[in-house]
Amino acid sequence: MSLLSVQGLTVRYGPLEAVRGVTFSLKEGEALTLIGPNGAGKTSVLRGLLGLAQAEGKVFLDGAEVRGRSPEALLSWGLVLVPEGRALFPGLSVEDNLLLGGFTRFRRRENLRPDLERVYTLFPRLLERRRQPAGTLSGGEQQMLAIGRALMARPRLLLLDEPSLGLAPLMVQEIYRILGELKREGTTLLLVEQNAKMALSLADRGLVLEAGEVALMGPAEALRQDPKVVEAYLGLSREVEEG
Amino acid sequence: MDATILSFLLLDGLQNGVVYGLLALSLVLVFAVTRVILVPIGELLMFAPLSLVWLLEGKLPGTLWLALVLGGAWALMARGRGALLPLVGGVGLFLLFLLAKEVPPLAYLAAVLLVVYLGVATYRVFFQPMRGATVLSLLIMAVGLHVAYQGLGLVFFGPEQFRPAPLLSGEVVVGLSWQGVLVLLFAALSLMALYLFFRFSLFGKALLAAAENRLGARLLGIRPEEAGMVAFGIASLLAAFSGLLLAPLINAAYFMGFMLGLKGFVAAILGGLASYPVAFLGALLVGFFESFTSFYASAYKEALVFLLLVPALFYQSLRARTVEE
Amino acid sequence: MKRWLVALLVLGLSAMAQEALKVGVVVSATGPAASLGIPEQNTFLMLQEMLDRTGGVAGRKVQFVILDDASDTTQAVRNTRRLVEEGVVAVIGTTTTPASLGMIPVVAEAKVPMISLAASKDIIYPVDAQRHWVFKTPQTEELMARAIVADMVARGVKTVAYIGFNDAYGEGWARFFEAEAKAKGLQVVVSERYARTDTSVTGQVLRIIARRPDAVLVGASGTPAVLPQRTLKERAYAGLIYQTHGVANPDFLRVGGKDVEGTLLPAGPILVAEQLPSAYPTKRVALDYIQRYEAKYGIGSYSTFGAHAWDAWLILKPALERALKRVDSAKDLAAFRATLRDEIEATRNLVATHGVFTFSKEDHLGLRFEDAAVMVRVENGRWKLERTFR
Amino acid sequence: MRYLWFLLLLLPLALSPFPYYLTLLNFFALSAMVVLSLYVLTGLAGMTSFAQAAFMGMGAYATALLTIKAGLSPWLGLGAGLLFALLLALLLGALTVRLKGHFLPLSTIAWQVALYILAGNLVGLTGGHTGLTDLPPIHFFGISLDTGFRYAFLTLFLLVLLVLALYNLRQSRIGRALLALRGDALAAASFGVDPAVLRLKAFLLSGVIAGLAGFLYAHFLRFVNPTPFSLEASIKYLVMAVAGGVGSIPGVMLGAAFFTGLEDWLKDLLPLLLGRQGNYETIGYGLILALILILAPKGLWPLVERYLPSRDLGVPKAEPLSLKSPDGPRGEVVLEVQGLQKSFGGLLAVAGVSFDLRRGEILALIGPNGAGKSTTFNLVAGALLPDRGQVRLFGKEITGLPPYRIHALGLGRTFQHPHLFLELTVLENAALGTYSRTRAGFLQALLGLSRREEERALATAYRALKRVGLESLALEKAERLSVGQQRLLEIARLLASGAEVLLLDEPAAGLRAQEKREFASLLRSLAREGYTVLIVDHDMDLIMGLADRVVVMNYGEKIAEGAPKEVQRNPLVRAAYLGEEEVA
Repeated sequence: MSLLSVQGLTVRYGPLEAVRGVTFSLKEGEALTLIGPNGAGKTSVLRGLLGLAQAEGKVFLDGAEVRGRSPEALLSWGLVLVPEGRALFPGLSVEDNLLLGGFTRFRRRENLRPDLERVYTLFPRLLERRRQPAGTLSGGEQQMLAIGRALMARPRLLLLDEPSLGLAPLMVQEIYRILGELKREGTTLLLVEQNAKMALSLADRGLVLEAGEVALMGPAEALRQDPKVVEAYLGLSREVEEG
Repeated sequence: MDATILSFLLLDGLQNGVVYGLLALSLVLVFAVTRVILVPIGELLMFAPLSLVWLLEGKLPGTLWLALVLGGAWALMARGRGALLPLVGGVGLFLLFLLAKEVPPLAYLAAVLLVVYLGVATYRVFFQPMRGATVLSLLIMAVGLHVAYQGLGLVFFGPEQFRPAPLLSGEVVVGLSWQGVLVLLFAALSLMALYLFFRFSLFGKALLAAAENRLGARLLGIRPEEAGMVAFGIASLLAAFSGLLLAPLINAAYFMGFMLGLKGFVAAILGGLASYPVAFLGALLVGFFESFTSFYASAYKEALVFLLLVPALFYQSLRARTVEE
Repeated sequence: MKRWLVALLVLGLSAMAQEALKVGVVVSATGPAASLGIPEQNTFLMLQEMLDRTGGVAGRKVQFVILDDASDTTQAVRNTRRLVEEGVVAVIGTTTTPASLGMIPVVAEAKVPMISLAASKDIIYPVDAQRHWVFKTPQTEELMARAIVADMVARGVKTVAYIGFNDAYGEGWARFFEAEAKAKGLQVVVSERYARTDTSVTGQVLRIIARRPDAVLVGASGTPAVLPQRTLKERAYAGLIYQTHGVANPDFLRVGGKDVEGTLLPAGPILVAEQLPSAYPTKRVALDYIQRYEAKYGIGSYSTFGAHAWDAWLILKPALERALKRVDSAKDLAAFRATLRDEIEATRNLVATHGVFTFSKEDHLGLRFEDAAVMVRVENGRWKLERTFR
Repeated sequence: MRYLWFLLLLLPLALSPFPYYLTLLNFFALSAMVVLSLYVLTGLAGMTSFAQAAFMGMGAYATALLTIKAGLSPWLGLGAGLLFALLLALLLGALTVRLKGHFLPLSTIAWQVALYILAGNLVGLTGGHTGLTDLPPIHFFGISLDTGFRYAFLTLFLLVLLVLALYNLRQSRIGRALLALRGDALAAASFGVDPAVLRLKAFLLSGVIAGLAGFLYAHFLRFVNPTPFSLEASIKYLVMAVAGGVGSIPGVMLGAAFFTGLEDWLKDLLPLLLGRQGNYETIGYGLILALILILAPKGLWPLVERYLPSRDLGVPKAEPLSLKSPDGPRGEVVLEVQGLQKSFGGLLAVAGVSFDLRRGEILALIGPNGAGKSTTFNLVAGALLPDRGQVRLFGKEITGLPPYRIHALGLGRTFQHPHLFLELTVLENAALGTYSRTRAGFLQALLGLSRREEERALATAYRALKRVGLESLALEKAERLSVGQQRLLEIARLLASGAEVLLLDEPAAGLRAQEKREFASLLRSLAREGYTVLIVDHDMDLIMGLADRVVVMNYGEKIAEGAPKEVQRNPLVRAAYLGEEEVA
């Protein structure tokens, strides 16, 4: 049984359809990546999934249909999003940001210390800066913090929206190294990326989105070799017709 | 002016300033979390001592019925398990009021809880359904509530002032009563409590987080409506205590709240509606400024106090970064 | 559409109550002047009950149409026009000076007599084409200031400070008191303002104390008048403290407590009706009012403001009776209103709670200083008659 | 249609048996004028003021002083009143319209309170809190307007004129520019609107309208004192406007009518319901306001409007404005960018980028996310100030000029996310482009003198819509367009503006394959006509088939420049895009 199954997801902004009838599913421990150029509707898929945008279609978690989607409700199931732009709390310290990641668990009186230590082991840089306000971190560190914060909620399924956006190449590699580590530890990942090569190197399967629709879906390795993917990004072969 | 007058004016400014400060902190907190400029905070502040006076005279104040009606509306809107809090709270409040007639310690407690319950119910009934509205609409709503609550205040408590007995009577030195000391102490204590709450409690941090980045907070399971309720709760709690402590010094009446709230608001704006320490310092500044202008030009005092805003607004507007695409 | 319906409703109601004489009342039952307006409103409610019981005036029912102006000029004007349209024979009100001033052009235009319940002399002076229609019952600030200054002079006061509301009330008192004081050789050393909603007047009081005046006059009404006085006490001010008749209600004593002991104030004689010498002309009428008011609203509940309203009715009632004999109000309302005005102006030696009213073409206040003002002192939490001016 | 407002003038006749309702009618008209001033300020210009009553006060006191103290005619008082309100607005506006966000409304609170206290305390001048009595009635051709009946004709007549003038304003270039400014100052500025100046003018107009209401108020009551000009009064007008629907003229009028009637209605009703007299109006008033805000957050009017037939404006038929079509030798350098540099905080977003743009070419600026393309773009368009470097347009230095100045020189831009005004029609959106090619000012717009020019502007916009193939949607609201159509509309707006150099920021994002092809062919044909295009995009598919030359950026630097084919083979470019191992 798949952990997450999305059927016919359509996302609207007013009269605009940003996503049309997207269907996919995700097994436990698997990593799936959603790739595609800007404006293809990748982020909208996540927003629709979490109930942050007006959406139609069915979403199943552990085989049970989710009704009344809201980020808060999905969070308690273990669906955690690292949003584009990271949505950190810039005025709060790094450690406070992390602790707030475990806010719902804290309310259930769970101890957050072990998780905090785990995040610090994964991201030693955050440990160095734990007293600093999050707003003073560099882009890469902020991305680490955003991922670390999400981990504090003990996600069963971690959604990441463009984790490499605006980062230096070394930092991107570092982030992906850590995502790889999480994957090995068994976290299920749904990764939205523009950086196709990078994303496909990590994911088991990939899904190419074009203008709000699924253009291609398949194992990551196959997509990596697929000339169409390269083409979608670099336009190497196709010529635009004169008209 | 000689040193004695100077010291009296400073003391006076301090005492007024800390109260504006507490209101300013409440306003900043509520604004940061919910984008509501809580105009009726002055009415909440006045409801506490007036309800107390009624209780001490063995009467049930009209504010109780107001709170219960709003609580009922809240329960209806929340439905399901969410209705438990307003229902249990309402019943508890009612029982407490029955017990607290002419029993001073209970009456103080009842007055505080009443105002807190009323504050939270106000948020749930009036502001929460408007989430997503513009700041202007929320402000107009707050103004409407101020008008309605002030009208209700007149119906419940009549047009005159009331002066509950001070908790501590007498003067420490000339110019400073023990009750005034109590106000200062309470202000210091609440500042400390707020500091500790925001510095060390994860709930406090969650509130700050909700104010800094709503989306980020939602994604972590910090519900905006809960954050709003807590913010309103804290604001009403501060208002209730300030009202109870202040009433023996200033004489409470239904019409007294608006100006207090407005001055707190001036202070909150001096702090850019964002910074707690600056807002509090701004409040002290307003207090001192008011004290000195009432000495030098009492007729133009309010005008001068409000014009204090203009340079502050300019400074903040210049500092605010141009909004990019 | 709705307006039409309301209008029709109003017309319908007035048709049904064809018999009743309508008297319009505007009071400030809410807003800053509510502490004055509410006893006035209570008085009219009480009067309505009495009239319903006794059958009205000269066999005609009387209906008071009471509207609240929230102490706001615009609202007062709207109310007045509304009352005029509802066919009232006269308008009584309103509580505050600016709102009363605003009502004058309206009643003059509609040619309806009006009896104001507000303080200022401007309302009835000079009696020009518009004020032709306007009378008032409360003592003017000028009259009361005369009482205060006379008392001050008698007590050997040389220098005096003033602190009053930053509104029409405080302003009117500043104007007339300062003029009267100067005329009688007193020196007004400082004149301060504060707001009803102020929580502290320390700055103003420090400034007053620094000038060491022999006496301080607080130009404020209701319980907010307590604050300056208490602050003066706290700062150990030893001179005399005067208040105005605006504080003459029980709440002032309740909130003021010990702090207002020894306060001197001018007031209508009704405030100390029981203590008046039995020869005092208004004593009986005043006691009658107090007894009725307390019977309805509780012992100790009466204030002098409600008595202004009562006086207005005392003036209006005989005028109505006389006018009814001359003109049929149902046939010609305009003529009746004009006649009623003439009859009000014809009032002579009418003993009321605050004094004896004698109107004339030039005088629409009609009070004589000697009857209308007494000096009162607060003693043991009660009003104590200090002196009369007879 | 709009002349139906003159029917309001029948109301005094209908209500003449009920003087009280004439009074209400007068008060309605006065309130309506003040809320119309808020319509200009809030509804059109997007500013909020808590000081409208203070402007009223200016009008009222000016005429009171002139007529009482100097014995002059009320008509001189009117002039003085408007002048004083204008001066006050000029002073406050100059000091405050540049304030951002909620700072502006907050500062108006300060002014309002201060002016109220001033009016109350300058006893010698204003009569203090007691006020000034005995204002003379207004005379009109020998008729004394001293009754509510006669006065209602004056107030309603002026009100209707005002309504018509404001309709004119709304339908003019100024109205469009104001709405654009409210929604998106940057987009407005990129079409030649100077935000600060236009806002100030709106502030002045709003102040004068409120001043007029104040003048009428004073001569209606024939008495002035500070209370009607207090903060509470200002708030009341704002409440009326917001509850009625501040975004439209009928909305604010409805608000004024509703709340003028409501209070009186509550006065009748509540005592009946509660069996007690008095005191309850304010409570009911507050609660009803709360209810409106919860149930109809945009005000009452949008609820009503749904049931009204919408009117069809028709397609403009006038002669379009004569725009000079792009000419000049092809290949001539039109835009020169040299050594542009910009950093945000510590981050160097653009590190010394230079390139030329030649007439008639399509130059693409590409690079991965975060490469600094958009920043470069905004530096060129004037939306950002460069730290270093120069930009020259047609040989003229434009570095650091504000967007509205740059636009006037012939450069137009689109936005990454289309900056359209969704509540306006497609045609109006396109017509916004003509702003800097048209001249009518506030006064002409109000008086309806700019109709001819306006028709030509609309015709120009329509022609531009035709050019991009959107003419069939011209009268639809822009919110109904798909992303692709929105992009086309932005192009149409550019064409209507007469710009020759078109800067397009990710114009293909969100388009479907077919739409992209059509879009590309449109751009190519524009280039053939002599337009010059700089395009920033991610979509290599589009760019490679479209651009004549490509400039590739990464990490704020230009890493390659040349024909598409060359660039595609560049290893640096491949590395940057596909994350292939970097070739050092």
